[in-house]
Amino acid sequence: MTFTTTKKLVILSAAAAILAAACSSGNATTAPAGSAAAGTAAPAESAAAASCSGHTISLGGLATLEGPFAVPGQDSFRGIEQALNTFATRADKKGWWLGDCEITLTKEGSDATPAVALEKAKKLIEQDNVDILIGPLSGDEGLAIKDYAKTVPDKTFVNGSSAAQDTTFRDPAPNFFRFSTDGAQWQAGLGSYAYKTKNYHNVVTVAEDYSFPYTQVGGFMYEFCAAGGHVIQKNWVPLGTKDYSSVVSNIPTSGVDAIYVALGGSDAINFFTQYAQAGGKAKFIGGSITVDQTVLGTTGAFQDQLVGTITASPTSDTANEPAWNEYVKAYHEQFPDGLPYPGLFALSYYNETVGVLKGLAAVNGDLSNGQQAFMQALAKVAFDGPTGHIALDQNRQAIGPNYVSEIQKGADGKLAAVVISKADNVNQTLGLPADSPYLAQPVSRDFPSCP
Amino acid sequence: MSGTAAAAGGKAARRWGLPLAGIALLILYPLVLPLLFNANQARYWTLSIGSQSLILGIVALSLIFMSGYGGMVSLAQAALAGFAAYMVALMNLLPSTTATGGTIGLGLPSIPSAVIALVLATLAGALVGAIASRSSGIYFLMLTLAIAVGFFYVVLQNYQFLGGHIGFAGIVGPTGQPRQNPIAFYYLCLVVAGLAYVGLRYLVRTQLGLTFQGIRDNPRRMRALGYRVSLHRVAIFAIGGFVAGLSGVLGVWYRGNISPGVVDLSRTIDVLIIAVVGGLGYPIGAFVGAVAFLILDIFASSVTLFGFSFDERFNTLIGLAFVVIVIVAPHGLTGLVDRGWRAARRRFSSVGAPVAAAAADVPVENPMDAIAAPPIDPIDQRDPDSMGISR
Amino acid sequence: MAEPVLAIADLNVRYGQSHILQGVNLEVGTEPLSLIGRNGMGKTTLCNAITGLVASTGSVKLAGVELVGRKPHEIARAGVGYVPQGRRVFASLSVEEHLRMVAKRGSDGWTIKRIYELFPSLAARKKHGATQLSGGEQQMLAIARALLLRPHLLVMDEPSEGLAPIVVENLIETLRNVAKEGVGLLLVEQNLGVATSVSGRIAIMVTGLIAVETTSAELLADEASQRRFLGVSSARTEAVPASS
Amino acid sequence: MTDFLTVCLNGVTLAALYFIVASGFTLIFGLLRTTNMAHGSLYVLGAYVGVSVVTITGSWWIGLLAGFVAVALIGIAIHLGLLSWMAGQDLRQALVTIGLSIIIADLLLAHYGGITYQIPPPDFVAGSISLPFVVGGQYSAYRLFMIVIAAALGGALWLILNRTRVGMYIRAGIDDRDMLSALGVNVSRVFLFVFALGAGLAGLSGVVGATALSISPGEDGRYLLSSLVVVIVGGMGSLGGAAIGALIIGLAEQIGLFYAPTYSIFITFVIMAAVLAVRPQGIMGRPA
Amino acid sequence: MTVGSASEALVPALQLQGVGRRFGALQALRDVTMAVAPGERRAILGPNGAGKTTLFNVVAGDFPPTSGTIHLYGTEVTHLQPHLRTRLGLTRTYQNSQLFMGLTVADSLYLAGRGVRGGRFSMLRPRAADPALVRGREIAETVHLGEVYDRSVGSLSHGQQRQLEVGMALAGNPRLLMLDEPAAGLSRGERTLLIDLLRSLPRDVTVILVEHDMDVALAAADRVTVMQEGAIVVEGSPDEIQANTTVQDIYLGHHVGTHHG
Repeated sequence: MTFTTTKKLVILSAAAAILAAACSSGNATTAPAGSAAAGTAAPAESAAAASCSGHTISLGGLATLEGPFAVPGQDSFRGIEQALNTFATRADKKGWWLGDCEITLTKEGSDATPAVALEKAKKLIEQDNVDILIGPLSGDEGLAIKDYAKTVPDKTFVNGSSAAQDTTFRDPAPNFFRFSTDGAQWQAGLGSYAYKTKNYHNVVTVAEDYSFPYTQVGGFMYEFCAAGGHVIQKNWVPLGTKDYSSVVSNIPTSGVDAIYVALGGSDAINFFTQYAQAGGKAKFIGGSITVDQTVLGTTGAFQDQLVGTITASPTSDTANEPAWNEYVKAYHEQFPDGLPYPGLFALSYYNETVGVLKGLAAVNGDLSNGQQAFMQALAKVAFDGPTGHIALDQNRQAIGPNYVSEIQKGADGKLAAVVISKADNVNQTLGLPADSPYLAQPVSRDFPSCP
Repeated sequence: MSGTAAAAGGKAARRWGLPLAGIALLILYPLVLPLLFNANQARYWTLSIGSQSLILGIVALSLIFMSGYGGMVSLAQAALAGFAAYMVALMNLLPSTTATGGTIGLGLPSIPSAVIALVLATLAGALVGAIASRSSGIYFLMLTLAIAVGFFYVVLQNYQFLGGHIGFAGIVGPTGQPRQNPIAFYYLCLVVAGLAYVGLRYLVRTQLGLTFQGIRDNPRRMRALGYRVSLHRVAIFAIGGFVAGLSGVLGVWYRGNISPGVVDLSRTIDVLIIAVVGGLGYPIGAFVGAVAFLILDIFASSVTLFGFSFDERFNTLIGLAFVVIVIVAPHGLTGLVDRGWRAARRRFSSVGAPVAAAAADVPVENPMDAIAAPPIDPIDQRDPDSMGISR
Repeated sequence: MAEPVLAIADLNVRYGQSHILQGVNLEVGTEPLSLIGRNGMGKTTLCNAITGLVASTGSVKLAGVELVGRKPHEIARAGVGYVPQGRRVFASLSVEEHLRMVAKRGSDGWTIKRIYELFPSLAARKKHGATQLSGGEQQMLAIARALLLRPHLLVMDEPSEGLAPIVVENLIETLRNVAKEGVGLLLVEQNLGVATSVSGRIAIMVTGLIAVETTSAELLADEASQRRFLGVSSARTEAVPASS
Repeated sequence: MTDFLTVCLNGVTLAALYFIVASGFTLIFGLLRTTNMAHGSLYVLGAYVGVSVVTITGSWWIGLLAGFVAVALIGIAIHLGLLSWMAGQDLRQALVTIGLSIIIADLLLAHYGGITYQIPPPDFVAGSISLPFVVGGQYSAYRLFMIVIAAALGGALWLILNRTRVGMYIRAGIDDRDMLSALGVNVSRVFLFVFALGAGLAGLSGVVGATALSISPGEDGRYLLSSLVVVIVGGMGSLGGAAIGALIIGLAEQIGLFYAPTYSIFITFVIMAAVLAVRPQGIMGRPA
Repeated sequence: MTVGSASEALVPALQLQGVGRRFGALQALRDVTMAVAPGERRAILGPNGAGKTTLFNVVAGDFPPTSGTIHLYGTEVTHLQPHLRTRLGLTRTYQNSQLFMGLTVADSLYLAGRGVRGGRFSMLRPRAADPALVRGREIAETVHLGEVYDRSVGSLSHGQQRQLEVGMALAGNPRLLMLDEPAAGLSRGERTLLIDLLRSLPRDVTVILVEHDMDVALAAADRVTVMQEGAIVVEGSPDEIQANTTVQDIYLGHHVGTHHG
């Protein structure tokens, strides 16, 4: 669409209808990277669903493409495409196929705000008419999409990497599925490890002031508090804060064994830099996106201090398991310009898409009757992903593996996260009984609490 | 609007023909869509394009009203709309306890909620006016921008009463879920937008409206004629707040939820872009700009220009389009059409193509002209006795 | 015969719909010329047109060089010094800075040193901010500033405005001296006394046109013209009965 | 007490950064009456240039210089190509620069991606130095160094404005630009110089800021806003006002972050609204 | 409007007592004391920069005096806001027309009349019988703008704009009308019309007039005040003023020595 067409449309809204056809046909429908890339993956599953009746199955992908999460957002789409390239190709035809049904993917980018995510989701569902929406990326976006999903019962919503607890834990939507674990599950094993092995008894937290960090801090505290630890101070930093110097000043200089930091990307770098510059000496415990490649790869005075930092996450670059290695190899082959390792976001979107393909295969691509059969099949899907076994609970929430890692300096002098332990089949309550006092309220600024 | 059309002579037909055609088009729009699209797409074009343009158009209209008739380019309008949306949520939601212990929600029906929200938005507008109306020009622009951003940070951080980063969900308007009944919601928006437009067009011919224009042109003289200018400026803001509030109420019903993203900096800039692209000098430009903006925003990622795909660089395209419009068409798209229309009319005395309802729109003062305007008294402009003041 | 210092031919200025200057023709030679007229007749606009501060059509030639269409700074560099109405000294600059800012290199013509000799009171207050000066001193500074450009022509807009009589006398003395230096002088005045004291030739402007060119002596003798063109009279006129 | 002193020092060092950013903005506004809404984008641009140059050369100082020069050149292009054609139309200029900022941000995202970059500080201020009165007894040397940079820049700008011929032109141009041109000064060239200087300062501040904090997409809006708030509070077009405004805002942000973190940013805007309600032209501003 | 009552006649329409105004270093007004009787026509003369317009601005309330008091028909208004002075019956014109360039003549005159009549916040369209509208129409005829009643102010000629300037001041039914150089820039014919207009004003309107044009000033004034450098130099009847040599010196600059030529 050129600018002149816009103008015409503005002038005469009757033309809108005609133009609509032009625009809707011009959507960004992405074909796979090509047979060369796809050829390396085994087209294992497509044969199983050979009886699909030849209609088109339309997938919508929603991730963040603006702002600080733009890079993870791009990696998220790689996750979707990798799953399709691996499980939905045919030797005889280009494109993605489930048997005789072609699968198309329409992508939309948000800016990590619920408002825009919702608008883009509406566009995908209503204008682009996708059957299944995969996304979004961040926590509050997910909560908004879950609410929207309730109003569109005949479409299937599959999470992206959004990890707020309440997307599935409280008041779930019947047509919303999450094959990735949530932000609390991502901390499984960390609290016990910090208390029992590292002997951290008094911890201060520093985290951003919104739902995802609440979930992360909560997940850490479920285990840490239960083990007898004390979180003596919580610093909730307003979104958008860049200068952490006064947050640093607020951290007690004695009586603190470690600082739990749940900040992402540039914020983590800013905090670590300023903490180091202020001469701080405490050890760190990291949230799932706190000590990632960006942080470890950034040179700075804080580097030495990061050695010994413990963190937990559903993925580990150095897991060295066969399934993981195969997944990483395929990622590098398909996306030569990708990140050094497929990150948390790529893996989440990958697992979600794999789940969708398994579900579709189970019903032979049948999406009729308001997708009822498909959704029932999808709820029963379980598979072995790159990191381990994934199954859904009664709220359609994943039960899956989780890693605890520690930052160590490698032989080459570079920092890397080394796996300490892996927990399989982590459920959404982290093993706590349903009537546990820690689950009595949604996680928030003040809950849970063990000062 | 007019019964004259029925009894129309040729002249009346010419005067009312275009607006009536435009109105008919707007009314028929959602009814025609199902003939062209499948149900989902028709719904999308009814709601996400149709209703949303009207909703965005109303808030841009409030900005155009304030700049055109009040001489004040206010960037606080998106925030005022958001304020009304939040108020609707607080009135409408069932009482509940937030995680931090605050109690929110009065559980009122949707219409009383909206009425209260509009009253509060009007008051909030007046309050902003009381703060901002002492400054003028570019200072005013920046001050209202800062007020808007300040409001954003309040709602972003307040979990006790305003829902913080997540905001509130589950707000339902009088027509129910827009998705369930898109056409009803579209007409609701159309009626509100029409009333706002006609109301403002009427207002400018009233005593109060004339007063506003007098203040825009020459506040000093208005003071000397016995008007309390500061009070009238507050009144302009109150009306601007009311109109922006209408947009906020419809917006929260449209989305069903409200979150800080609706009042952030980019949304504030969006409203300015809509008003400028549509034409700051034309009330109808608010809606023209909204349609253009939405189309560009939604479809920019599928644009290919000179062989370059804007797939991922759609923001560059939006920025370029905006800069080009500001440079080549300071009166926006409506101004462009208006000028073309007048030129065409001059050339062919008969009525030509049904170019635009815009041509029937009366241009108001465009603040972008103010700069190029000649000094008030062209001859020997300097006032010798007032020299002491400026020195 | 040499080119006149300033030759204006058919000069027009329009602001929107107003036609302010309606074809002005005027010449200034080595003799000073005073331009008088009531408020609102376009005198200041003429000054602005000469100095390039407003757009005009027609011709303004400085010693044969066309000025119309050139930018103000080019016109100033070509040799037009401007002493505007109300002095317009820069509030942020000291006296010394005013002079240093425009002073040219070299010792020919006007230098800061000579200015201080001409206006000793400026020398005494060189560190003062320009707006701390009295009205007369500000006027001197405005003139000094223009002189340092070493202009061929000095355009002065109501220099006597708001000055005490004793200061006005000094001013007149100064202007006569400047004129003797060979600088062309176009003096716009409302004060008939000042105008006639400085220059022998007088042009009268009425609504955007030069209505009359005459000599000082003739104008002083012609009460009717004074009243007609200036709205004032230098002598008692027949009593106009006040309405009652 | 050490808490409070530390927080105040944090505020002052942040103020130093804000002053460096806002000085270019206020300079441009003061003379040209142009509200350069792309100032934040120029900041980010300078930071990225700094990142690239420091990576290649390894020298922070060369990076600083490169940030200044590159962005000053961009500023010249913007002024000659766009803004000088609409001189005096302040609203239109503001709108054009808003459009530019959208484009610049997007192109930078395309080239540098969403990754966070940080510029390592020069060696002599890389660590911390001991200060007895702050929390922990240690304070970041670079943050203190920022105060030195801000003071040096402020001093240099003061000297340019008050001790050079072009400085006299600038001050005179702020007072009465028509009269200045009638004195033979090519005012448009002075304007160009000032715009280039102001843009260059934005670029330079980007390098300084990316060293103290970091640089990533989205920072443009942040620094545009902080510049706006600083100069609105301090008074548009006044260097001293920018210094006072930066101090007030820097202190308010850090004290707020310490004592009332939830509303720290909001407090800044309350201060701004309060100042303007009493003095619409800002603390040091002249009446509009 | 009624003719001033007997008691009102005793009170000056305008009473200035020791009024001074300073702008930084500049003393624009010095100790101005004057009284203008109800119904009087007073002209204020003086060279440029004498403080005439500053005097108007102080009386109208654009800024307060730095010293002294101002009474309007016996009411102290020294620190009263401008719009309240207008509602007390004081209106003025400006040397540089202060008009509403985006409005029509009709709207301008209507607004001018509405300002002192209340209903300023009415959200109704003016009725045809609205007194402010009716009065505006009358005024338009009075100031010879009847033919351009519906034209936009920006399209008027300079002379018409000057007439509108006066018309807008009249529309407020003033008790005290202050005219700042109403004849500036007018052609000869237009000036004659202006003099006629001033003469035709009802005698219960007090008029203060700053004018350079002595014809206009003397034709319209009962008494004349001459100012210089912010102070009153002399006050008297037109005849006295014309005969006064000080005035001639000040006003015409005749004290400056011999003439050329």
